[in-house]
Amino acid sequence: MSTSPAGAEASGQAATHAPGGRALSAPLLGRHEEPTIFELSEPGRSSWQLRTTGVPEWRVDELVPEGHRRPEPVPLAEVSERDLVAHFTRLSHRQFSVDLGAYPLGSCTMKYNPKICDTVAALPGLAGVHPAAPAEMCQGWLALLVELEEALCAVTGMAAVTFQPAAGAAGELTGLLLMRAYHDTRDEQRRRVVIPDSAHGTNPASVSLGGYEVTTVPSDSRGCVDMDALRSVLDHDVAGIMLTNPNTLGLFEEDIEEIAEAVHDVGGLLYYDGANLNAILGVVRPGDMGFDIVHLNLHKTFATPHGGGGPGAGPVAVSRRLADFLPGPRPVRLVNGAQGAAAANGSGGGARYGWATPAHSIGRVHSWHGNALVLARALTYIRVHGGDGLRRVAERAVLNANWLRVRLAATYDVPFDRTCMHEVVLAASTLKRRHGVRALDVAKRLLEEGFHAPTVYFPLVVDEALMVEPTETESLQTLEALAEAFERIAAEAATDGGADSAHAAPRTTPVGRLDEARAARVLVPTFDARPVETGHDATGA
Amino acid sequence: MSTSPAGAEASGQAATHAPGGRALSAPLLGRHEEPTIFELSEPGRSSWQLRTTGVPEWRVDELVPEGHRRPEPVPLAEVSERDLVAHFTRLSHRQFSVDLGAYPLGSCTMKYNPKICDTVAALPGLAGVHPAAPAEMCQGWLALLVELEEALCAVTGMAAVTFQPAAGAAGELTGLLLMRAYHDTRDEQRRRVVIPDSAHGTNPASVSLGGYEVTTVPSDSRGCVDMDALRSVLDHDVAGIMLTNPNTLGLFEEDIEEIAEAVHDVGGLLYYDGANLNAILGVVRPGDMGFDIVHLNLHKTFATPHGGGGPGAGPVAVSRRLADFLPGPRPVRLVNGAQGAAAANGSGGGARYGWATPAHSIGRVHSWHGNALVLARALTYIRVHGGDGLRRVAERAVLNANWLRVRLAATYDVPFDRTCMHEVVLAASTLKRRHGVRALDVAKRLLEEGFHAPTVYFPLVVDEALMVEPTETESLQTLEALAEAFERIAAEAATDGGADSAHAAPRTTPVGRLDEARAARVLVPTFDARPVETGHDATGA
Amino acid sequence: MADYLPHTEEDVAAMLAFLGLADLDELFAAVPQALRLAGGLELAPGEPEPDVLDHMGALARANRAGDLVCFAGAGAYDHEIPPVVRALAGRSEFVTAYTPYQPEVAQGVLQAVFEYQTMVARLAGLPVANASLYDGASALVEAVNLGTAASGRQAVWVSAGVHPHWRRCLRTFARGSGHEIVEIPLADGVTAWPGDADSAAGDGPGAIVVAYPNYLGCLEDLAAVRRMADARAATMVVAADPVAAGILQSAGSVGADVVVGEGQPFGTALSFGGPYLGLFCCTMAQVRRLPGRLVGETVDVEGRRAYVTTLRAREQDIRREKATSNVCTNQTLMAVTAAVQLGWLGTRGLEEVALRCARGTRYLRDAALGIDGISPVTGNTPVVRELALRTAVPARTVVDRMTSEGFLAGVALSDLVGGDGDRSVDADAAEHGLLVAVTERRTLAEMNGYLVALDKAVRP
Amino acid sequence: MADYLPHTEEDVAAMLAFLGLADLDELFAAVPQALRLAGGLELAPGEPEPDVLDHMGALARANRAGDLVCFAGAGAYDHEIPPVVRALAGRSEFVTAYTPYQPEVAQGVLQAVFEYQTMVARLAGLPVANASLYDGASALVEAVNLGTAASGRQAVWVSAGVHPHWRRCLRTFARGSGHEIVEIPLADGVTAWPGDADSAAGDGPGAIVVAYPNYLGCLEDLAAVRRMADARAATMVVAADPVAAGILQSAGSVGADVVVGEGQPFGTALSFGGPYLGLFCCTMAQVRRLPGRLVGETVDVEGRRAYVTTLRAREQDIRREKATSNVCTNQTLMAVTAAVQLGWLGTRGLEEVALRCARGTRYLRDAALGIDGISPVTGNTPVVRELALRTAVPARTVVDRMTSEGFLAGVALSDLVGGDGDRSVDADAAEHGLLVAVTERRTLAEMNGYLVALDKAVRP
Ligand SMILES: Cc1ncc(COP(=O)(O)O)c(C=O)c1O
Ligand SMILES: Cc1ncc(COP(=O)(O)O)c(C=O)c1O
Repeated sequence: MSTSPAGAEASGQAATHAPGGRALSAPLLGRHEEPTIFELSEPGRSSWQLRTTGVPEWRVDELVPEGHRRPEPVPLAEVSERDLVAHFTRLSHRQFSVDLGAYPLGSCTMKYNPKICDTVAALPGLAGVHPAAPAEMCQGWLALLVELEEALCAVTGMAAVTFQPAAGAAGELTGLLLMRAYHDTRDEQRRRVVIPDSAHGTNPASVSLGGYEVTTVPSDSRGCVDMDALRSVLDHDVAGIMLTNPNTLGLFEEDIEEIAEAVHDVGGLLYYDGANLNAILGVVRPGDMGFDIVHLNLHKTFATPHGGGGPGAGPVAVSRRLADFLPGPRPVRLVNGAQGAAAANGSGGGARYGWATPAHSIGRVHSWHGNALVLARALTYIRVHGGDGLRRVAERAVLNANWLRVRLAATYDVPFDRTCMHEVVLAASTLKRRHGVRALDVAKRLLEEGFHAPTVYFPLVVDEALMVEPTETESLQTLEALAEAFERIAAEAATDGGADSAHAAPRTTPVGRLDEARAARVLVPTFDARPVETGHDATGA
Repeated sequence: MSTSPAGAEASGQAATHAPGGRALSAPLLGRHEEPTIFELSEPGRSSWQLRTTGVPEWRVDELVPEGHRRPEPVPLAEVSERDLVAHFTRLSHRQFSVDLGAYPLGSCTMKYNPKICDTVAALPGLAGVHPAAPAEMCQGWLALLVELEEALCAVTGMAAVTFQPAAGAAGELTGLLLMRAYHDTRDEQRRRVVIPDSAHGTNPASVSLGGYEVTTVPSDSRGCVDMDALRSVLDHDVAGIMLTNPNTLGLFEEDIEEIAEAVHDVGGLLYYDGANLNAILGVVRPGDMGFDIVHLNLHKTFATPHGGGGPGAGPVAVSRRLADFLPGPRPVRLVNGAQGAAAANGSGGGARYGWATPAHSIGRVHSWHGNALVLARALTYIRVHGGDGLRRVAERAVLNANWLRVRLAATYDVPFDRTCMHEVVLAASTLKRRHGVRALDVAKRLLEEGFHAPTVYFPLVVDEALMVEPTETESLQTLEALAEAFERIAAEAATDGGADSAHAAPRTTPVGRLDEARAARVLVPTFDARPVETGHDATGA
Repeated sequence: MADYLPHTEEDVAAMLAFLGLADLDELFAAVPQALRLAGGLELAPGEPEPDVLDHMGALARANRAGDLVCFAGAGAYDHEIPPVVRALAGRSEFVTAYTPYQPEVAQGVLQAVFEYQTMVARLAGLPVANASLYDGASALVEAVNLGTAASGRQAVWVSAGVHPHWRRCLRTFARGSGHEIVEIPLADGVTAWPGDADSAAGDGPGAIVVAYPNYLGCLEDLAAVRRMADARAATMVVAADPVAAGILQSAGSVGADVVVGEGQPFGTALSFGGPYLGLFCCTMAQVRRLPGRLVGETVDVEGRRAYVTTLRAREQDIRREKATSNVCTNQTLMAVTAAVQLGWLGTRGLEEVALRCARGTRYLRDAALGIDGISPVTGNTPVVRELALRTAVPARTVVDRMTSEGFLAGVALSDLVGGDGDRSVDADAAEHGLLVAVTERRTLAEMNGYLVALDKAVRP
Repeated sequence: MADYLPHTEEDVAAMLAFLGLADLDELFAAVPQALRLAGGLELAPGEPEPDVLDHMGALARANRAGDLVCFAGAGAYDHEIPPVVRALAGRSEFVTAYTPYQPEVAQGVLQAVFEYQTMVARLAGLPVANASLYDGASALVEAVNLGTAASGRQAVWVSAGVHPHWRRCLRTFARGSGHEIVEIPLADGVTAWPGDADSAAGDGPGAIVVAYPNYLGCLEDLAAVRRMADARAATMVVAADPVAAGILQSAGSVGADVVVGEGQPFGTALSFGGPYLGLFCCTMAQVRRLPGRLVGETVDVEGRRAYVTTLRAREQDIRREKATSNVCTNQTLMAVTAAVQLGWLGTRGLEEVALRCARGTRYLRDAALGIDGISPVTGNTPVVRELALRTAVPARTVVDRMTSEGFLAGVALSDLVGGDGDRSVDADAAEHGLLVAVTERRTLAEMNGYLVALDKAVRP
C-alpha cells in the first residue's frame, strides 16, 4: 500500500483529528507518518490525574494579582492516556538504539548499557532525594560520590575530581577555567591554547568560551601531533594544550612524553579529553602521561546510556596542584576510614560525609551537584567490572577495532594503517573517486544492512572519513557480519547501477533520505511555525 | 534489499553463529528473520551473574548420588547479555500490542491496560511475598483479596468469590464442579448441561471435563436462545445452563428472566460466562438476572494485560446457596469493620484477616491462591474507576460498538442488525460471494491499514464472521479511521485485481501469510525437531 | 472523575445523534427494566491514580513477609531475577498483546514461545513442550487426563511424594473426570509402591505419577516406576523440579511419557502464588493429545522462516467438547519470561544455580541436624532442593517465632497436608515437620543467622 | 569474573591470530613501556550484579531525605510523575540511542523533541525552543552569551532575584567570556533597578536578566524590564519558572528576547540535582545565535513529513571556535520525558498543577504567618511557587529539627546564598530565611502536620 502522504491522507482524518489507535507509523505495520501529539489532540480529552489534597480551592484571581495572570491556559495537546501511550510507543519503534543492534559510531563508544544501572538509577533512595537536603539526610549520596571520586582517580591517576560538569563539553570549559585560574594565581596572562587539527569540535569551541585563542597544530604523516610544528607554536603565551589520547584518528600519541615535557617547559598545562579513555582503561593513565586536567565522558567509557543525545556526565579530574581551584561545594569524607558501604548502614552516629568548597574554587558550574543519577550508574558499572574487568574492556575494545581494520583494509582506504586503539578511521575516498559512492552513501547503505552507521566526515583531517568504533560488547560474529556488510556495499558500488543504488539508500527505513537543505531554508522549529525564509542553505557539512 | 532467506543467508553466517548485533529483523531496518537464541549461541559465552555467598563449594558428586546425576549440563543457549537484550528487543518490535494501536478483537476486550497496574504489580511488598507465609505476615494481601471480593460481589450481585481459577476456562470448570457438588449434596444425578450453539469453545470443553454431556440449543432468528428449543430440552436431567449475556453475537438475551425461570423450574442452575461483562458494568448484574454461578475474566473486563496469551484470572462468584462449596482456603475478614486500608496500617494488633475453608469445599483448583498479581491489578483498576467509572466504561464500550455497527451496515453484512452491546458481529459473506474476498482476507488487509484484525469465524453460527469489539478506550477518531479502513477494503475488493490484492495481504508486515498446513503436517515444535510426518493436515479452521 | 475514556461530551453527543438515540440509556433498551440496576453500583466513587497508589502501597507495606529472609519453598522459590530479565520480559509489546491469532504481527511472542518450548523440552528430555499451562497443579491434572486417555483406564496411582496441593487439585478435578485417584504412601521419604501382588487386584492404573525430587526433596527411583508402568501399560507421569533438573538426570531420559513442573523459578517472582507457569512436555507419540497451545515452525509466502500456533484441531475453539483440554488463556508471559531467564542463565548458569541450591541445602542440613530438638523427617534418604526437619515444638510455632528474628523459616508441613494428616508423612511429622528450601541467593551469613534463630525457636 | 564481554577464549585467540599478534599486550605496543600501568588499577576486583545491587541499595537506604515529606524547592520540585510517564520515557529505544545523526532511523527521538520544542515555545510565548541544555543555570549562561553577542556589549545586569546558584554560575563562566556581571539588589523581594540617572553612568548593559517569579517567589514587573532593555538596546532575558507559567503571563508576551528555565518539574525526579533539563527559547531574530541543537520539520525523498536537526552551521562540530556554544551532548532524554509529561498534563492539567501549587503556597503562608516566631522575608509582595519565611531561630536549625518530625522543611537561605550574604536579602534573612515550596502533591493533612512541627521548631 502507498506510504506516501497521500496514503496518510487516505486515512481521511482532518489534520487536527488524527486517530490515536491507527498504528501505520509503526514499522511493524507500515511506513506512514506518525501524527504529532497536537494532531491527536481533541479539546476536552485528558490523561492527568492528581492526588486528592483537601486544600481550599481558591480561584486564580484570588492567588495571582491582576496583570500577572495568563489570559488563556497554555495550549498543549489534549489526549487520552491510551493515545499518549500509543503515540510514544510507536515513536519508539521508529528509533534505532543500542538495544536493537550494533552502533559502531566512532568517538561515541556506544557499548551495551547494563540494565542493572537502570534499576539503580530508579531506586527511590537515590532518585527521590532533594539536592538541597541537609548532608546528614543524604549520607548515602555523599558516600557514593566520594567512592566514585576515588575510583576515577585510580583510573586516571589524578588527585581530585569535580562532578559538576554535565557532559564532556562542560568538562572542557571547566578545565579551561581551572587552567585560567591556575595561571591567574601565578599572575601569568597567557592567551593561547593549542589543539591538534584532528580535535573534536567541542575543543576549539570550549577554548573560545574559556577566553583563549585557538592555535591549531597539524597532524603528521603518522596521524599524530607534528612535534616540530608543536614546538614552533609553544611559548610563554601558551596556557596549555588539549589532547585526546588515543586521538580522534584512533591512534595513540606515541610522543606523549615529549609533548608533555615541551608544554610543561613553557609553563603550559596539559588537558586530557577523556572521550577516548575506553581504549586505555587499566593500560595507561592520563596522569602518568603527564596530563594536569582530565575530563571523562561517563556516558561513553562507563556505559551510561546516551538518552538520544543526553544526559551525560563530564567529571573533571585534576592533579594535586589544581585541586584547590575545583568548583564547589564538593562531597568529602569527614572522618577517614569509613567506607561508603559502612556509612551506608547510615543513621547511627553523626555524619561521615559532608560538603566542602576548595580554597580558590572557580565557583559553581552546575545548578546543583552535576548529573547525579548518571554518576550512580557509572559507579555501578565500575563495581561490576572492578580493576580487572576494566582492563578487559580496553583490551577487547582495541582487539575488536583492529580486527575490523585489518579485515577491511582490503576494501576501504585506511589512511593510517597501523595498530589502532578502540576505533579505526576508514575512508571512502577511493570508492568516491572510482564509483561516486561517498562516505554518506556507505552510511545509509549500512542501515539497510542492519547496522547503525559509523561517524562520517570526522575527523575533518580525513577525506570521506568513516570512523568505526565497534566497542567491546560486540561479538566476533557481529564484527564479521558488519565487515561483510561493508564489503557487500563496496562490491555493489563497483557494479553498474551500484552507485545509484547506494544513493537511493536507505530504502527499508520508515523514512528515506531527508531534505536537510529545506529544513534549514524553510525553518519549522515548532508545530506552530509558519515557513520562514532564512535565506541561504545553512545545513553545513 | 532482499528480504528472502537468501538475503538472510547473505549475512554469510553459519547457522549456529548468527551475529547478535545485526538488526535486520527489526522492522525499523528490514524484514529478515530473527535468528533463534540457539543460533546466537556461542560456547563459553555467558550472561549470568550470581550473588557471592561464601557457601562451601562441594562438587556435584558429593551432593547427588550416583545414578541420579545428569551426565551433561542441559544444553541451553550461551549468549552475552548484550545479545540477549538485542534478541528479545528485536522480537518485541515484531509483535503487535495494545500499546501500539487499536486491537478490536471480538470477545477479547482488548482495552487499554493502565500503566499504574504495572507499578502496583511490581511493588516488592506484593510481588515478593511467599504464598505459604503465615497469615500474620501477609495481612496486606489478605485485605486486598477481601476488598476485591467485595467489589466483585457488588459488580455481579453475588455473595462470595473464589480467586483460585487462573483464567476463564478454569473458572468454568470450577463452576461446573460447584454445580455438581450442589446437585450431589441433594442426591441428584443430573447428566446434561445446556449451552447455546453460539457459545465459546471453552464452554463445551469445560462441560465435558466437568463430567457432563453437552446439550446444544440453537439461536433463533434474533440471535438469542430459542426459547421453545430450550424448553424442549429442559428436564430434571439438566444440571444447568451456561450462558454469556450479552452473548457472543454481542446481543443481550432479552428473555433472560424466562430462561432463568425455566431452568430453575427443572432444578437446574444458571452459569454466567463473564467474558462479556464489560457491556453491562453498572447496568445490570448477573445475580439480578438469576444466575447462580458467575466467572469473570479480569483480563478482559478489568483491563489486566493479556501477556501475549496469558496470564489471566477467572474468579468465580456464586450465590449464597453455593458459597459453602467454594474452593479453599479462602481469604476472610476475622473481625469485621476493619477495611483493607485500615488493616494495611498493619503490624500493630493481631491479624484482621485470615484463611478459611468452606464446609463443603470442592477442594483446591490452583497450586496456591490464584493469579494474585493479576488480582492486584484488577483492584487497582476498580478503585480508579469506582462505581461511576465502571458504568461509564460499559456505556462507552456499547456506544463505540453501535457506532461501528451502524456505520458499517452499508458495506458489510450485519447478520443481526439491532442495537448490540460491547461488540458487533459483521460478516463478509457478500464480499465472499461477489468478489471472493473472505473474512480472513479482510483481517489480513486490516493489518496493512494499521489495525489489528477482528476475531474471525467466531461465533461459528455466523458465516464469514468478523467479530469487532472496539472497547471503550478507543476514540471516535479511531473508530472513524477503522471504519474507513473497512470501507476501503470492501471498495478495493470490488475493483479488478482487488481480490488478488486482498489475498496477497499482508504485504507490509515482517512476514507474509504463513503456511499453516505445513506447520501441522511437518511438525517442528522445537528447534531440535527433525521434520515429522503427522499425516493429514490438522490446522483446523 | 478519573478514568481512561477518550470520549468528550461532544463525541458522545455526536455519536448518539448518529445512532438516532436520545441518551446513553437507550443503548440498553434490550435490558428488561426490572433488571436494571437502580442507583448504580455499591462501590466507592473513583479515585485519582495517586490516591490509589497510596492505598495499594499501604497494603503492600502491610505484608511483612516481604522483609523476611526467605527459606520457604514448597514449590515457590526465591531465585535471582536480574534487572535484564525484568526489563525484557516487561516490554509492553509482550505484556499487552493477545494470543497470537494473527501470526504475521505476532512473531515476537511466537518465536519467544518456540524458544521456550525448546528449552523446556531439553530440560525434560522429551521432544515436545507446550506453550504453558496455568501452574504446576494444572499441568499435572492435564497430564493425568492425557495419561488416562492414552491408556484408556481411569485409575491413577499418585505417589504421596507429589506436592500435597497438587494432589488436592487432582482429587478436585477427578470429580469431573471420573478418575480414580489412588495415593501411594511414602516410607522414609520415598514412595512405597505396591508389590505386583497387591496391585494385581483390581483394574491396573492408567497412569502412574511420581515427583522428582518429591516435595520432601527426596530422590525417587524413576527406573522402577518406568518398569511398573511398562508392566501395566500405564502412562508414566513425572512432576519434576525444573531447577534441580539442572544437575539431575532428566525424567525423559528415564522414559517418562509426560513431564510436568512448576516454572515459577524461571524468572517469575514469588507473587503470593501467582501468576506462575505450568510446564508440560510429552513424547511425540502423545502430541495429538497435548493440552493447550503449541507453537511450530513454518515458512511464509516468501519462504521466510516463521512461527505459528499449530495442531490447532486439538483445541477447544475447534474441537469443542471433544477438545483435549478446555484451556484457552494460558501463562504465555511467564513462558516468555522463562525463555529470557533461561537465555540469561544459559547452559552453565542453570547448572550453577542447581548446584548452589544443593550446596546450600547440604550446608543447612548438616548444621541443623546438629541442633538438639532437630531431626530429619526422611531419615538418611538423600535430598536436594528441599529439606524436611522434625522440630521439637510444632513447626508452625517455629515459623512464627522466627519471623521476629527476620526469617521466613520455611513451610510447616501442617500448612500443606492439613490437620487430617497425609500419606506422605507420619502424624508427628505432619505437626512437627518443617520444610526448608535454600536457593542460590542465600548467603552463608544468612544461613548461620538462621541456625542461631532456629536453635532458639525449637526450645520448648 | 563478572562483565558484559562476549569474547570467548577461542574468539580472542582466533582474533589475535588473524592480527598476527602473540598476545593482547601487543595491541598496546604504541604505549611507551615507561608509562604502562604495572600491577593493574588500584580498584577492588569486579563483583557480580547482585552484590553490587546490595551495595547500591544500602547507599540508597542511607539517604534518609528520601523518606521525608518534601517542602523544599529552590528550583527542584517534588511533582507528580505518573507511572505512564515513567514507562514511556523509560523505553529503551529512547534511553539507549545516541544523538540523531542518522535521521532515517531516529524519527522517534526527533519527533518527540520537535513536540517538546513546540510545547516549551508555547509555554514561553516565543517562536523557537532548542532541544535542551544541561540545566537552568547553563541555559542562563548561554542566554547571556547570546544576549551580549546580540547587543555587542559585555556588561550584564542580573537581578539578585535570579537563583543564587545560577548567578554563581554566571560569575564563574564570566571569567572566560569576559562578561561584566552587575547584580541588582532586591527590596522587599523585588528588583530595585537603577534609575536612568545611575545607569547613564558607564557603558549600558548588553543584557538584562530577571527571574519570574524570582527565587523568593515574588512577581517582578516584566514590562518595566522590557522598557529598560529598549532604552538601552539590551537583550531581555527572563528566567521563568515553567510550572508557574501555567497560570502566569508568558515572558514572551511581555517581550522577552530569551526565556530560560529549569525543566525538572516536567517529569524528572528530584535526582539529587541531576540530570535536569535546561529550557531555552528565543525570538526568530536570534535563531542563528541559538545554542545547542534544534530539530526542524522537513520531508524525505518520498515527500513524507520527517524531522532532522537543523541550522547545524551554528554548532561546534562545524563552526568549531566560532560556534555559538560548545554544547554537544545535552539532556535529550529529559526533553523527551518533558514532552511525555506535558502530553499527559495537557492544557488543563498544567494549569491545574500551577493552580494547586499556588493554593498550597497560599494556605501554608497564611497559616505559617500566624505562628509567632515566623514573619515574611519579602513583606507583602505577592508570591507564587516559593515562600520565604523569617524564623526566630536560624533557618538551618529549623530544617534540622524538622527532619526528626519527618519533614524536609525547606531550604535555608544560608545554604543558597552562602555565609558572606547576598544582594537578594538582608543579613538577618540570610541566616533566618527559610525558603518553602508547596507542590500539588502536598495534602492539607501534611501541611497541618508541617505547621505543628514548625511551631515547635522555631521556639528558641
Ligand atoms: C573526542 C570528543 N571530545 C569531546 C566530546 C564532547 O563530549 P560531550 O558530547 O559529552 O559534550 C566528544 C563527544 O562526542 C568527543 O567525541
Ligand atoms: C465468551 C468467552 N468465554 C470464555 C472464554 C475463556 O476465557 P479464558 O481464555 O480466560 O480461559 C473466552 C476467552 O476468549 C470467551 O471469549
